[in-house]
Amino acid sequence: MLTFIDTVGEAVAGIKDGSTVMIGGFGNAGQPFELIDALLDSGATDLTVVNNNAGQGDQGLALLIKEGRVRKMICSFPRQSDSWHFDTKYKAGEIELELVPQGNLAERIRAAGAGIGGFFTPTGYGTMLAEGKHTRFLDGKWQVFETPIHADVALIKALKADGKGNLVYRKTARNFGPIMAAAAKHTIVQVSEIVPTGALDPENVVTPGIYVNSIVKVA
Amino acid sequence: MLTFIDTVGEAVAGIKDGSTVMIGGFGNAGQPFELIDALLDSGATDLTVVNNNAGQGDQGLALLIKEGRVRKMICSFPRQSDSWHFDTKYKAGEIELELVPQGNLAERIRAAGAGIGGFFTPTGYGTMLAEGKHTRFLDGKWQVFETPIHADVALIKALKADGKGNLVYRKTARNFGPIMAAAAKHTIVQVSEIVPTGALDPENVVTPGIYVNSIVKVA
Amino acid sequence: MSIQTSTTPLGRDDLARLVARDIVPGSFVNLGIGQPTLVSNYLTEEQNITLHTENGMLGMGPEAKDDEIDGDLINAGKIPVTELPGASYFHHADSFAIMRGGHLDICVLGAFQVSATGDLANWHTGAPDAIPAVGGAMDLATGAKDVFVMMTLLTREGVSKLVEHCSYPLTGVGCVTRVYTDKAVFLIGPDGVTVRETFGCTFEELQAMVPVPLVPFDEKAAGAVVGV
Amino acid sequence: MSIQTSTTPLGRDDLARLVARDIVPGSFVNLGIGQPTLVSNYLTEEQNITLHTENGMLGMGPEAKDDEIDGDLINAGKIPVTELPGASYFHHADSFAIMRGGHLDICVLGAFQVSATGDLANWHTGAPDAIPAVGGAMDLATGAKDVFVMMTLLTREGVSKLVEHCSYPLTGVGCVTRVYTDKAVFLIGPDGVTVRETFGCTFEELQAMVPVPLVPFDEKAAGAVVGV
Repeated sequence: MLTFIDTVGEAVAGIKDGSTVMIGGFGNAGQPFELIDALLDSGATDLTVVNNNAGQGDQGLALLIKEGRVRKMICSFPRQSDSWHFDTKYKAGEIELELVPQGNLAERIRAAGAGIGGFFTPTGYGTMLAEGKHTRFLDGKWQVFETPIHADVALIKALKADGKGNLVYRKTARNFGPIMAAAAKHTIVQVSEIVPTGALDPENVVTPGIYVNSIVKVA
Repeated sequence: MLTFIDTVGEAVAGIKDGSTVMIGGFGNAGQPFELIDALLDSGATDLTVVNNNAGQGDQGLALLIKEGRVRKMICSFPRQSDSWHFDTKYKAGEIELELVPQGNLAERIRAAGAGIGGFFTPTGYGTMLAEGKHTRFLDGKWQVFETPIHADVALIKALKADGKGNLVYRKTARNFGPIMAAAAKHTIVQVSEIVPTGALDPENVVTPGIYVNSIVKVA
Repeated sequence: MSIQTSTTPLGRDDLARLVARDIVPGSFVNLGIGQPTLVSNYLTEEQNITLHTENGMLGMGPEAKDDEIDGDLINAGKIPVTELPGASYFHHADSFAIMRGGHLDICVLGAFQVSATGDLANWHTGAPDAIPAVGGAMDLATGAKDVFVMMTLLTREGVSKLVEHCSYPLTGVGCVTRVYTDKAVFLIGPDGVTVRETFGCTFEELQAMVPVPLVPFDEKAAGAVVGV
Repeated sequence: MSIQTSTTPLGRDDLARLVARDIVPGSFVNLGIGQPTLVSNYLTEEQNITLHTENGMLGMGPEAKDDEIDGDLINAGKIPVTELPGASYFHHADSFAIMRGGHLDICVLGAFQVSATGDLANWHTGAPDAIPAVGGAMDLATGAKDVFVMMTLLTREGVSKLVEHCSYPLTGVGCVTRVYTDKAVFLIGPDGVTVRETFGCTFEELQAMVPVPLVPFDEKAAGAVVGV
């Protein structure tokens, strides 16, 4: 059921301690800063967060990590020049890390949304990231078995939503938004603009409204 | 390497006997009739054809089947009120049928394009279409192992192409086009219009030109 | 309180109206080919139901008439349809991801048989000379959150289509949650088959027609009933 | 004919120019973060190369300058870039499907080590206190049709990075087809490591630096060489 919500605080109010939360964005592009700030304010803790990175600088996901709200990160690229909050927590043993090749991260999220129980991929075969995983020789290559990543909640950023919850994005800020929207039980979207139903060309809708639960406009 | 070709005859000239050919379309919507007619004229035979259906009436894929060019159909819904050419061949034992649930057909084609060696899906579990297949209990459900469907050639229909081979489609004629374009070694597209590079909005491209090899404009 | 809510069996249109009424507002729904398509005639604007067609569209409108007909805009039954405001188009893998990923609230399907545990048989008669054709039936059966079946309760020969075990080839295992028939509405849950209401027969008359133990709705604790 | 084509080792820019020259016109290419990014400076318009960035774009243009900078338009290194005519955007799963499905003609990557059989190590030093970060390296290594590595041949300590077996954690097994270094270009194929050309050293001098048996290009039957 789709709801339009006035404030980011109300939008994230239902996120429980211990939830798995997918957060869109690749670096800062597409990162839903206002929703993350609201999640920080909500006090929710013991979270498992799925994001490509583990926060940059002193904003967004980095602050959530700094404040100790994140029990575990599932990501592909935590270490960056400005990932100091993650680095500190990780070295102190205060945050768990599941490191996933970026394509496996994307495909595992897609699998969750598409009802795929698991799949084989050549990525990672023969590396330490495939250690202990089931392997099989398929299509002429050794492949590794990977499982879907489901989430309780997805927080994503889009450019526009219409009255049915259909979304369009902007340039490379699209990144994880569409697949996370499909993989989470409850998808919360911050948009720059809400347009009347019928204003988006049906050929150009990227995320159909069926994947969207809550929409909040952010100035 | 992308080529713009003047006639459908030249476009299909390289298709060899014994090829696996994906043909876009769901019913008549999106079916590349002109390319299929050219394939018929080319004389290529002993083909394995992947399409949702097995031809309607006395046109397109139905004629290819009638003329005995199709050794095997991989499809989800061969039997229709006007699938008389397939029906005759099938009852005479002159065509092989691999019947695949429609969602498995789509997902197996997608897997081929995406480099997935196989996947588990609940669809078909406990039915005769999963007999003899590997099963596993995943995500709380029994699931069936399915493998990718690769092709030598895809024949698809789009609305417009630009100079880079980027494609957009029209309404429900989109259907199998994008996933077949990615799953075949060589993708041949018939379009209604060729527009200058830059005329398609990058946000709205459905099939990026990387998946397209030959484009022919059909009046 | 009697669970007999009609003095006569329901016709196809009355049954479609009943199914339509039972669909929760705001739902995303796929209506199968044939009898289930009738349901769309009785959905109200206030219900704000979004129809999915597996060939690649959400927001499907009514059947196209006259100059609305467009060969590029068809439903899963290959019938020309229309597009409503707020519609969207997507390719086949994305369309089936909607179904298989459990995002549809309800699909309504026809059936040859439904078993007491919700097994569905609706794609193949099993006749040795039949040409099999499955389409999206198995994906819908296993993917939607709720699978409603619409069928006549009895075959032309008077045999119940609600059975202990299906004799026709299965479409899906344990997937059906409700069965709407001309003679009764059945709820299928972990505790067995509950009869929500009967049409033109009493509960006892219904039980005599059906080779599956039935429980009338009003004898059950409401909390134990699935799908109401 | 000597395979020494330069009297001095190549600088980073000369090496980038060489890689750019070797890319077949019309190719779809992904340039890794760091040194490989330099290659884009030497691609010509006539080559008609389409650049892919794994965060969701084909048709990436040069780095954005001044008022071109747009936070929503970045490359995999999170650097603002521009969009060329004929570009397209897609989500992350579709973007990695391009890589993993074998649709990229070439990716160019940096490396810590490459083995004689084309194993690549470029994501992790293996140091026990290092924070691991893999990004798209493994997907690129296993997905592209050809994987070109750009690196200095020797470490600062003078140890060859072309090795019999990688001591660093692997990124991919048997995936590298060519290695471009300041001292030589190596072709890796089923028959071993062929030296296509050397820079500032003879074949014999090169062999003395590298603990892997090398074959000079002109001694091989052209048909047996992979990747030329």
